[in-house]
Amino acid sequence: MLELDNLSVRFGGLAAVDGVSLRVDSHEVLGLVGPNGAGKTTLFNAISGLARPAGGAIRFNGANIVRTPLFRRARLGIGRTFQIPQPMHELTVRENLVVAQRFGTGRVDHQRIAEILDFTGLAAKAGSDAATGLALTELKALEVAKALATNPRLLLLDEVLAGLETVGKRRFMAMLGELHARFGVAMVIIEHDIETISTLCQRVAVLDFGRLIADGAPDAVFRHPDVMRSYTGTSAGTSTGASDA
Amino acid sequence: MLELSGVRAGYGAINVLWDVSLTAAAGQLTAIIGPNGAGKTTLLRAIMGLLPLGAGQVALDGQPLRGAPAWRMAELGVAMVPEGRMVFRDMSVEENLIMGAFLPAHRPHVKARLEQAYATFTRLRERRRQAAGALSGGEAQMLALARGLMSEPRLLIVDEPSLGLAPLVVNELFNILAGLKAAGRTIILVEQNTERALAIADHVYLMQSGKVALSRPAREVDLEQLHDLYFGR
Amino acid sequence: EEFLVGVELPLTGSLARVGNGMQEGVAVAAEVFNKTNGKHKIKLATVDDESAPAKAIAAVEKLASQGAVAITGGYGSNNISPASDAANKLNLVYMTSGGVDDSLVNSGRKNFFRINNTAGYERAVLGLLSDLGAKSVSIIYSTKEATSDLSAAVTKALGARGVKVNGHSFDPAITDFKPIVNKIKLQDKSDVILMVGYENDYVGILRAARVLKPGVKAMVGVWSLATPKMAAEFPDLMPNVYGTALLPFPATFETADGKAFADGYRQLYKKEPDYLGQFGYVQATLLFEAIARAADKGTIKKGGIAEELRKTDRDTLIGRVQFNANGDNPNFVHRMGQHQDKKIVIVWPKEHATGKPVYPGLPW
Amino acid sequence: MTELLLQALYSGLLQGCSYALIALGLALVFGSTRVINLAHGELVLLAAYVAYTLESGFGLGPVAAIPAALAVTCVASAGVYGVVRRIRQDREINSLILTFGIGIILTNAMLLVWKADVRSTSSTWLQDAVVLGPLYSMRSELLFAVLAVLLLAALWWWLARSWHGRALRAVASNRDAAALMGIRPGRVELLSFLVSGALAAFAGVALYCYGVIQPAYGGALTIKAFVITVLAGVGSIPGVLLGALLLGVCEALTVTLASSALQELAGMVLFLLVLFVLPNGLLGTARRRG
Amino acid sequence: MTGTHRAHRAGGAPHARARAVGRAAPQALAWTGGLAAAYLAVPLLLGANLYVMSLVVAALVIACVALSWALLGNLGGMVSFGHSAFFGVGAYVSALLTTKAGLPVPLGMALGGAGAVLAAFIMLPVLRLRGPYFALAILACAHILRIVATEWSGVTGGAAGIANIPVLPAVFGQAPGAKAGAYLVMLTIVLLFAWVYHRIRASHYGLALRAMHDSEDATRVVGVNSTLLKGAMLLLSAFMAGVAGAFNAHYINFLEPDYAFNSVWITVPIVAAIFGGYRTIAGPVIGALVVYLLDQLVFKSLMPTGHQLVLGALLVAMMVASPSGLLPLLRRRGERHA
Ligand SMILES: Nc1ncnc2c1ncn2[C@@H]1O[C@H](COP(=O)(O)OP(=O)(O)OP(=O)(O)O)[C@@H](O)[C@H]1O
Ligand SMILES: Nc1ncnc2c1ncn2[C@@H]1O[C@H](COP(=O)(O)OP(=O)(O)OP(=O)(O)O)[C@@H](O)[C@H]1O
Ligand SMILES: [Mg+2]
Ligand SMILES: [Mg+2]
Repeated sequence: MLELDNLSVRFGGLAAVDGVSLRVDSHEVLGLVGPNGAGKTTLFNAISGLARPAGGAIRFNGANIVRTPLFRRARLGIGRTFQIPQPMHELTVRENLVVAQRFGTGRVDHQRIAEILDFTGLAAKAGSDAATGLALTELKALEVAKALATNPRLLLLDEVLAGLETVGKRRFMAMLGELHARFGVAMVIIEHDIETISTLCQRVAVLDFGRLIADGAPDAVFRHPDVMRSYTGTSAGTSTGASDA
Repeated sequence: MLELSGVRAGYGAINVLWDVSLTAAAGQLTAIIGPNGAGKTTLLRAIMGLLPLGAGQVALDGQPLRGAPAWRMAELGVAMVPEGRMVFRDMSVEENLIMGAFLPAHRPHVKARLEQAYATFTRLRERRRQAAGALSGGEAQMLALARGLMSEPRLLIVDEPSLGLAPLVVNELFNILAGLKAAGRTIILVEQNTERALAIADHVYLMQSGKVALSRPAREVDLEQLHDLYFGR
Repeated sequence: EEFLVGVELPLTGSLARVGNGMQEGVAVAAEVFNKTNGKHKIKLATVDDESAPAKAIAAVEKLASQGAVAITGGYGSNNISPASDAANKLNLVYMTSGGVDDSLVNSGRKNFFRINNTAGYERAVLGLLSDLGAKSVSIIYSTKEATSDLSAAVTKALGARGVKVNGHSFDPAITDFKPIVNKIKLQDKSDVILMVGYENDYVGILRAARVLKPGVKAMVGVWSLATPKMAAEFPDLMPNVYGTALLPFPATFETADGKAFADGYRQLYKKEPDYLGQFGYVQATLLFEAIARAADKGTIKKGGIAEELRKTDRDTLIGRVQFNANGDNPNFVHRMGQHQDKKIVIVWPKEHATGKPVYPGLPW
Repeated sequence: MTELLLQALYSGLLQGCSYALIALGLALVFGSTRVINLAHGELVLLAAYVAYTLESGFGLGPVAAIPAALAVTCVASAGVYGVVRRIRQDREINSLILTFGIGIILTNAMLLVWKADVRSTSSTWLQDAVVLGPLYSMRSELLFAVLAVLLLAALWWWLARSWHGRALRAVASNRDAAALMGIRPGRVELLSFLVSGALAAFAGVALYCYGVIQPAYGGALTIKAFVITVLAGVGSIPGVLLGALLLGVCEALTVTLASSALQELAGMVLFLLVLFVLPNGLLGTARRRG
Repeated sequence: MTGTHRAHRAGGAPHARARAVGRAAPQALAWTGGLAAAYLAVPLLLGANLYVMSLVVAALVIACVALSWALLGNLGGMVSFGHSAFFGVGAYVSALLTTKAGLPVPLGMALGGAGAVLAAFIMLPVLRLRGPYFALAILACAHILRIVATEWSGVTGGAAGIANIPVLPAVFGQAPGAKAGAYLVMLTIVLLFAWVYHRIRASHYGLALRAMHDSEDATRVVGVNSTLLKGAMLLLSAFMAGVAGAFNAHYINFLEPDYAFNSVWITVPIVAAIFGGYRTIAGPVIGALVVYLLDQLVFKSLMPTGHQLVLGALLVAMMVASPSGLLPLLRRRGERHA
């Protein structure tokens, strides 16, 4: 479904994403991890069209979308959330979803919006101002809700679970799992919590200094010496001893 | 050291905190935990004078603060690492750090503390000339933390510091907090990572729906039981 | 019998200065008229048009609603044109000296009268330049309407006489004239610099010239330049500068009319009269007299004022005034004065001259 | 031709310095509070009229009038802040009309007090020519150009290096976070208005020394200052000098090589060109997205 | 339920809409009454008083530009300092087409609007700019156009301008060019534009436009073509200002570059719009009428030459008392009493 081919993004002299090649199949949930500043968010920005790649290709369902304007990428089915939540400030929560749905799918379906609100736990806040009435975690839920409203085929989730309490997090993870199971939405999830990633994802890719340093099953990847050194630290690593790939 | 009694606060017409009373003893690490939306951030903002108090009293070292504005709190040696980072986006990383030592008393130590910050967060040294607004999420979080430490505050208030940090850095973070505590500083920590928070806390408050649901020394807290309370809302 | 005359003038906004100057003249005219004409009295109602066309229309209409029998005033063609249209629709005479644009008199407004025009300025400037024998002239003129019109007319006439002309138009917003003057100094090398602008422009140009010292023989300007005020305010910039002037300074008012004006003016405003006051005085006096005559005949309501104005033929402070079918004053010829020793000497035309031109003569 | 161009360049640079002086105060307040002070031109003019009053009434030279002008404009500028600070929501746009209103008040007050006449200094010393080889200028222009550059350098240093300057930028960037550092946002903003008022005083006296003043000029001054501020890149002090010089030189060259009627046109075209190539101004920084 | 804490924010539309539903009946009544008063009572009562009528017409012209400015500011999120560009182009196009090509005045006015749209179309690259950069870039365009109108004298008549521009046609039995007729024409234009504005704002496009404020990236990643929408708003806004300019040219019957592109065509409408409440539709119109008429009828008679001083003081007081404008202020008062 999504194919990155030798993709690079630069800021001045800094190669924030450096020759990354990566595939995401439809129905797949891919975890994307890496130290802070590794280039994960920048990679999302490139895929969704907010950052202009310095080189390489982004293929979505076979077509190179590097030159496709970002609003059209949304209509193609790429939905994303922002790590630092960016609600549409002047609107209420519900209106945020109406805009996302109307322009992401071309239609407005109030039933579906109500569903999404329920799903993300925002029903009680539907009438609140997005800019001033929400706590940080609610803003993150809104990020997901907006992305869902566009009926994405591929969902790019940037640390949406960070800061959630244990229970809330479980609920949210269940929600993502259901989304994946029911609608077959492919996902790329950025998250720093190894447990979460291991639970949600069949596959994990690791970025460091903009480069892909590992890609594979969670267990294997989190035991990779490079990953342990730069990311998890020696004490980390999760569960049972599946051997290296 | 810090004492709250009957504090109410909120946003405009919406009240969030309902008669919150708590104490943070000097030299101790007081952890405040609780579900999302419980009002932890609101509480910290109210303490720091970023939100007006609707009722109640905040006292520092026994002196009532009477709604002292944030800058006054800084003068009293209280620093906060706010949720949502709040870095100075248009200023460079280094300038952000320098601002952490804005008050005249700290200025002579800027150089030394900068070195210290860079030593702890090497990533920041690499990005020192970059505008803070262009940092990655985790880098910005590190910056907010390091900036808060620049004034070597008597009382450090930290709101979800581990948010967005890579595991390696989270380890480092808790080491730093433990170190600060060992050095005799007073800390109020709001953290979603209960397990790790409890490990270094002296006293724990659990907040729920704007109220204090539980107050207990950390060693008496049973994590399982605590989670039951979470469910119980 | 008392008649209300409406005065519509810019007292604020960009034209505030000239508007106030003209208003003083009109006020003096009413004073003098009421003192000398036993039978009729004139009462003035003034409305500020704020230098804006829409407000000029409203001002005329307001004055009409208050019962004004005629309107006088107006400054700038963009304000006068719509204001006089409004007056025309209301069948009110509109009398002005604030707009020299030819389109004002060529648009078939039957109640429009004015005592001055571009042609009169043009003749004065041309007369002086040919008296001085200038072989080449550099004209610095503002792109505003009246200034570019006058400069175009002068350019054409000078060209016809074989005088070399270099035109330099400038945007009214500019304040630094050194680049223009420098061009004249190094490229044009003309005999005379002719400035067609307003007070602030003159000051800017003269200052630039004083610094750069181009090799010209005379600095000539038009309105608002050869005035006692400029002499007093800018003593170092004015010596030997030419400009249009109705009267020498100190003024010697020979006619009874002139004396009455000067005395009235000094009494009311405690200062020396200037040219704006003189124009205002003349336009208002002619209008008041026409009103008085029409009142005597009982034709005020029946277009009598315009009729009487058309019959005007009178010597005034600005020379003989008559009105042609368009309401223009074909006799209008301005005079040229020169700043000499803090005085203003009329140097053209010969018959009104009070002194000889100093040529070559420069402020520096 | 070279002589012509040299002089044009020289005049343009001097004119640019005077633009910079006028723009500096506006740029400072804009950069540090995001308030576009549409009354800035009037403040400059007010200083000029103070100089005029002292010269015509008490025979004091314009340069000697600087302290009085400073006092008046600083108080006026602080007054502007006193009103602006009462606006809490949508400050960027609401302060527009607020300061516009203050501008109207000042313009009309000046009209009532000083009348609509054109005023300028009568000091010949200030207006005399200073000749440097083939280059001619007015003495006052040269003096104030030097002053402008000095003030600019001082301001730049102050903003970049001093604690006050840093506090100013911190408040502009995030008020709450600045307060957490111990900065008093209200005080810091007042300070930037005061400094802006002081800069207006110098600009006004300078204007009075080499130009002419009229109560209606304030608006045009504000626009010029604003254009340069934006050309510079919001918040950039060196940008102000660069932008002002560029504008001054571009205008002077247009007059020399084409026509003075096109001077304003050239300035505006330059402005647009720069913005199209550098959407954040000459020395402005882009913000991160995403 | 959230009404109370939302009330302090500048008139959010959803809020207003929620209220509108609750008060549909009285509001329809108010609308009918207002329209009847505007179309019948005003010309009948004031028609004879040319002075007041010409003030009202002038205020309506400002109202039209204010509306156009507010549309761009509120929906497009773009503050412009250069609407005089569109006003002037509209005026010139219509004046030239009617005087030189002899087109009828209504057609000329429509084409004047179209001319302004064309000018805006050429300016579209300014959409790349934000905030003050955009505001001043448009102003620069206005300056450039003024100078072009001055220098391109072969077509525009140069600084001398165009005189004897044809008057407005007869409407509703009024003589051609009569004041009451002009009033009715301008009133209709303003109401029409307000209606269009309202329709857009109430549509999903309006929602998307509002969403773009401060959150353009967030809006684009959900599929909104923000450039297209903003561009459309710029063109529409230009059209409205252009028609206002064209109307004014036929009303004043005279045009010159300084006047057509004068900065008052932007400063006064901005003042009016913000004063009335630029986030609302009625705000700019009411603001224009209130500010202009108060200034001319009341302040001017109190203080013939310095009355603008009072106006300035009023603006300052207004901003301190209710930064979001007059209408939100009145609404809040109303709510408190209700
Ligand atoms: N600016 C605001 N305006 C209105 N309500 C707010 C605002 N910020 C937060 N709230 C509300 O106040 C309540 C408490 O929020 P707060 O941010 O204090 O929670 P928290 O305990 O810090 O949660 P979290 O774990 O998500 O950070 C929430 O219901 C939230 O919706
Ligand atoms: N606009 C920009 N200008 C300069 N550098 C930038 C810009 N945007 C990002 N960077 C840098 O690029 C690097 C990658 O940033 P990115 O946000 O992709 O990191 P990340 O992997 O998402 O990190 P985190 O886990 O902390 O969110 C960082 O070092 C950041 O400082
Ligand atoms: Mg990131
Ligand atoms: Mg919180």
